[in-house]
Amino acid sequence: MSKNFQARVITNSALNSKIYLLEIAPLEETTVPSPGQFYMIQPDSSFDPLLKRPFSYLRKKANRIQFLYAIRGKGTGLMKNFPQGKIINMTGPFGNGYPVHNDNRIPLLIAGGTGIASILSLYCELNKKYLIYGAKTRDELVLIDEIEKSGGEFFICTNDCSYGKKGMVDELLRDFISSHQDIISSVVIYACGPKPMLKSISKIASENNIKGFASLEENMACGFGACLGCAVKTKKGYQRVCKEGTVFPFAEIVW
Amino acid sequence: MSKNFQARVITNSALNSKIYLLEIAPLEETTVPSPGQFYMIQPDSSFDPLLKRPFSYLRKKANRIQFLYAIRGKGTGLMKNFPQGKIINMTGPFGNGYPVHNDNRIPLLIAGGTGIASILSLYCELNKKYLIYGAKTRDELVLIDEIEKSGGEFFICTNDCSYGKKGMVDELLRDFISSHQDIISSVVIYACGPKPMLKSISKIASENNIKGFASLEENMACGFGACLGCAVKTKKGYQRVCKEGTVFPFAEIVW
Amino acid sequence: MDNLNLSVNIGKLKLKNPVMTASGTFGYAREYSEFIDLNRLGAIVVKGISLKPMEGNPPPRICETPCGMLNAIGLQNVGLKNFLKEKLPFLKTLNTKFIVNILGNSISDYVKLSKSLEDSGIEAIELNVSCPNVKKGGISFGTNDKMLAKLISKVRQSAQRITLITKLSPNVSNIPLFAKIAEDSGSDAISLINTIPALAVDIETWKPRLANITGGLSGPAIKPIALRMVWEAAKTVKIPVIGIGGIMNANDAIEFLLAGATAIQVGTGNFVNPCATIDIIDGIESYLKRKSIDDIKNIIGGINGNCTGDNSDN
Amino acid sequence: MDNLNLSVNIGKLKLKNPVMTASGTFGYAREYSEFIDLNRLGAIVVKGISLKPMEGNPPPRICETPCGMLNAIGLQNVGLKNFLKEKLPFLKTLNTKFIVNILGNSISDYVKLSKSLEDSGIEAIELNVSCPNVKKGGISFGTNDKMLAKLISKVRQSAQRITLITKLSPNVSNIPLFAKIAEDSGSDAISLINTIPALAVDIETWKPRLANITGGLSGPAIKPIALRMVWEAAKTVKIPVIGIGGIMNANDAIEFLLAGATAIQVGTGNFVNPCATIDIIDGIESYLKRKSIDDIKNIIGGINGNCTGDNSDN
Ligand SMILES: Cc1cc2nc3c(=O)[nH]c(=O)nc-3n(C[C@H](O)[C@H](O)[C@H](O)COP(=O)(O)OP(=O)(O)OC[C@H]3O[C@@H](n4cnc5c(N)ncnc54)[C@H](O)[C@@H]3O)c2cc1C
Ligand SMILES: Cc1cc2nc3c(=O)[nH]c(=O)nc-3n(C[C@H](O)[C@H](O)[C@H](O)COP(=O)(O)OP(=O)(O)OC[C@H]3O[C@@H](n4cnc5c(N)ncnc54)[C@H](O)[C@@H]3O)c2cc1C
Ligand SMILES: Cc1cc2nc3c(=O)[nH]c(=O)nc-3n(C[C@H](O)[C@H](O)[C@H](O)COP(=O)(O)O)c2cc1C
Ligand SMILES: Cc1cc2nc3c(=O)[nH]c(=O)nc-3n(C[C@H](O)[C@H](O)[C@H](O)COP(=O)(O)O)c2cc1C
Ligand code: FES
Ligand code: FES
Repeated sequence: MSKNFQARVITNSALNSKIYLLEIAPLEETTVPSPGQFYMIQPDSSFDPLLKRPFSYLRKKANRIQFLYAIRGKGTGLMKNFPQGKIINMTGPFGNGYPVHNDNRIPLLIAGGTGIASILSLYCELNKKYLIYGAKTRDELVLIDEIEKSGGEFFICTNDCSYGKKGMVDELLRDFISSHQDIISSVVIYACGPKPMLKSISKIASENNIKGFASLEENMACGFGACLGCAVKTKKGYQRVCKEGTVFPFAEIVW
Repeated sequence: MSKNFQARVITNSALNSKIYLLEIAPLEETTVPSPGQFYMIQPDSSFDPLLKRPFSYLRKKANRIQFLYAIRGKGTGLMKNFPQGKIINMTGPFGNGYPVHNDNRIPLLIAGGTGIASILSLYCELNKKYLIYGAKTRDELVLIDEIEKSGGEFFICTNDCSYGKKGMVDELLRDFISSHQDIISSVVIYACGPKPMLKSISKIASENNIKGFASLEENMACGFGACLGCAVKTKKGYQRVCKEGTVFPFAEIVW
Repeated sequence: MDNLNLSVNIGKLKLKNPVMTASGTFGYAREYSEFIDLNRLGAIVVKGISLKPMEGNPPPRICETPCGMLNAIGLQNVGLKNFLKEKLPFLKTLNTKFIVNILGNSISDYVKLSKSLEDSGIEAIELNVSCPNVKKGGISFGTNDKMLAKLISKVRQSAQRITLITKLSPNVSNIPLFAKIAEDSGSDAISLINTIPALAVDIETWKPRLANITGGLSGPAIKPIALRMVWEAAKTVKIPVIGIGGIMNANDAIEFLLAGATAIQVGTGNFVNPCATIDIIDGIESYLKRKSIDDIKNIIGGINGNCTGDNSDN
Repeated sequence: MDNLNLSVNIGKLKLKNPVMTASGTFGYAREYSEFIDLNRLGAIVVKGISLKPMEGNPPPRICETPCGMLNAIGLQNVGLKNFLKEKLPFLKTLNTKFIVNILGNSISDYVKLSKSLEDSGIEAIELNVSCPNVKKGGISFGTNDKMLAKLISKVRQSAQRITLITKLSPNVSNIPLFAKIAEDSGSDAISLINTIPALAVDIETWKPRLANITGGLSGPAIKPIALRMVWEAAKTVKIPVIGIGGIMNANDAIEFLLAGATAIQVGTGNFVNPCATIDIIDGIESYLKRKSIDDIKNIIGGINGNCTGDNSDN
């Protein structure tokens, strides 16, 4: 069940010049989120900015939720000044989350940029797993330690070659497909990142007959299905990213 | 000369549950203010609240300016959270300030509520002087120590009798007039406080043939004469509180 | 002060309190059932319904502006038939009034909708007249006096028992004129304002921030405009006026009541705080208690001095 | 990129850059001389001038609203004669263009004002048409198509050399209609928008927050509405459009230019930051440099794709 609740800021610290880690403790009992779900966070109590902002949760611990956020505009610019102890307004958890299959399919997770938050929420909960993770520069890669500790096999790239392989995640995906032909028919992809990246991955997946899911983003006013603002085109007509999504099968999305 | 400048918050501390003392250091050279002048302070960098708020300066020290402010609404509600070191936007100093006479007139200063800020900016600079200061309760009286050290003779009252005499400053003014008949013809009043108080004082003064000046308040958008928003009715027509005022002779004001 | 009376009447509808939800911001109510007790609401206005389902506009459909937001949802809705089948049953389980907002592109669309709804036992409808009349070159019904009069009269004729609320467009020079037309043509109440047409531009991509180019502005930014229009309308007509526009909290709601609104609707405020309506009901109660006023009717129109509330302690 | 061209033409006026000040927010310019180098401005529009001095409205005249402010200054001004004697000499010392905003309650007021100003060698006037026509029962010139056409034609006839800017009222359903009327009646340019009539209520005192009851809403709150109207107007007319409404910084100004404005005016922004105009000029320059655009004209109307700027690196 989703809730409208207040939370206390436990920590809010910069991982690098652009990306912050926020840990909050809800002041009341809230539903435990499942991988891929998100919350709406109010950056300020004034009406400018007005709307809450959507953020995937990264990790959940006993009555604690962690987020990873990049500084973009007004809202995130204010969030980075959240002092420890501040009481903030939130709603959530929202979204359908990643569908997890209790069979022998092998999950391949793909994250671009801050998409890593959503992807890691799933990664931590899986056993056998692969991860492809890309960012523009080494500076924008985060939580590498965490990924290393998580036990899966992972591949990292940066556009400028400052860490891992040079290039984009879709190149790594092609490499992965060629080098894992033995298992590829069991692989199911979960991807989160910028739209062009998701589009390209879904194309490669379909060429190789791999099933997969993408977590989409759209401007959101409510987060819980009321405003119809977050619609995306799918083969079933417009669907709400916040309600029928955020996670859609590749095959359903009209890019 | 007035300026648009940035300043660093040096201290911002509560004197009681409602009234705060703010000390700032301009980041550039600014004009030294004269008693009764005010500054416009921006509470927040968002557009809500939008306008800067006017505050009389309380004290000036080497490249430091102090203000006294009461928490009223949105703007002052945000100001109380100014952390030390924060850079804020300001303009000023503005207003005509209190006219000070280099003759043998005897200044009687009268302050109600946060009007004490403006009045103290003058009080500190005078030699022979009297002060009448009133507030609703003891809790809302501030800087009594400071007043004691300043060397003048002073009278304090609270509406609820929790400190000093019981009653309003206008009663103290009547008492003062009866008990100082010897000097009363040399007295000139400077008053700052709520409008009903100023009106009542100006009436008493006129009945007793005492000259005086009141520092007025009006809603302000600019503070420097451009918007014509702060007009008050005077015998010379509408005048701008921020430019022709804030200080007007009692006899000029149309109450 | 124990029997505080918050109830108000809108046409034949008796509301337990004046706090309603604004069409298009409350889905079909179920979306909010996780957050609030829907039965506490004065009334629920559901997302605008057209004869046939409408798929809406391509994304992006919304964006934020200073103290407001733009939307160009494109009137996406399930259509009359699905509404009656899929949404109505849930609404009927609630112990509160609901009002069906309707829209069309011709007078006959509106007539058919209101007739069907009346026949289905719906107690009240709200006409969204900010829609283009396709037959008349796409001019909005709500900005043309003659078209508006004809539209409302025809709807009134075909659905005589239903409580008929006309939702005025803010996009006119002369609100009193349109308020009067709504009254004279047979509306039981008017509601205002709908969103104000607006634009936002992305200076990096040189594209409008909405795929539809323009959208409707809502939220606190429009509150002073809405208040002025509500005040003008309430001075002009005798039927109840429902105030809408930027209501985020109880203080905002009270401003509208004082300006002459008999009830209010909360729109964008629901997105920012899904419990906004309940907070507003509670806040109005506290305000009345603090002011020792025992009937909400005593504050309605208070700024004109034509209310009977004891306001002397201010 | 060393010779960045920011200059634009409004009628016969050649402005060094498109950044002007909005009438009523910049006094008679001297008020800002402590803060900025007035000579850097594209143009200064002074506080509206009437034939006779006007004393204005009683206080309170202004109050704040979400992301905006209301004003009911009541058109207080020194009148034509004092303007020419006391204010004009200072304006003439400046190395920038200035435009005299004028207002009246009858066509003959406007005609007399424009003729006198032309005779005094003033290069440009801006007609504030949001004033009531007292002869026609107080209907605003700016919301009545026939009255507006007549007003502008008469002014044009009596002052043929002056650059004539008509400042449109936002209080109409159909901006393109009024833009076209302004063009067809002889305006050299149009500017928009003026403030939007609005209301705010003090819920403690039950009084309107302004003594005048209603006031004009300005500031960031109205920016999306203004942008939409500027875009609609610019698509409709060939004469230059001057964008006004909630411009606080360079990004806001660029939004208006992209929507089709040839120049912009800064109003409320000057109160919040008296150096706003200069910051905007600097900000536009940086933007053009960053985008490798060497002429401001290449971004005007950019959202319609009818500009020639190299926009490919986005
Ligand atoms: C379901 C979902 C989950 C998300 N999870 C994360 C996350 O875990 N970490 C993270 O850093 N970001 C995440 N985002 C993106 C995040 O919501 C935006 O970066 C944030 O809202 C920007 O707010 P702002 O006020 O700083 O930017 P604004 O000032 O509002 O805008 C700055 C820029 O960001 C874009 N933007 C604004 N709002 C949104 C929005 N709601 N969605 C997408 N883009 C937007 C604007 O188009 C603009 O270009 C998520 C978005 C969605 C929809
Ligand atoms: C020349 C001048 C000097 C002042 N000096 C001081 C001072 O030294 N210390 C101090 O505590 N206060 C002073 N004030 C009053 C102070 O400016 C207001 O209390 C402040 O602007 C309130 O801001 P807010 O955002 O908290 O309140 P808002 O949310 O804006 O409003 C809350 C209440 O305060 C009133 N108010 C709002 N703005 C003003 C304003 N500009 N002037 C007067 N009342 C207003 C409103 O009517 C409302 O009732 C001064 C005012 C003026 C005009
Ligand atoms: C996302 C969204 C969708 C809306 N859909 C409708 C609608 O279908 N029918 C209608 O009459 N009004 C619709 N409106 C207008 C609102 O009902 C309301 O009149 C307007 O938003 C102003 O109120 P607010 O400022 O409280 O949001 C919609 C508004 C929003 C923000
Ligand atoms: C205090 C104030 C006074 C104004 N006086 C005038 C005026 O005399 N004539 C006029 O045409 N517009 C006047 N305006 C309107 C502005 O010129 C401008 O059109 C409007 O404020 C919108 O721009 P903004 O949002 O940048 O302020 C005034 C606006 C304000 C805020
Ligand atoms: S964000 Fe409102 S419906 Fe999805
Ligand atoms: S505050 Fe603008 S003129 Fe005084």
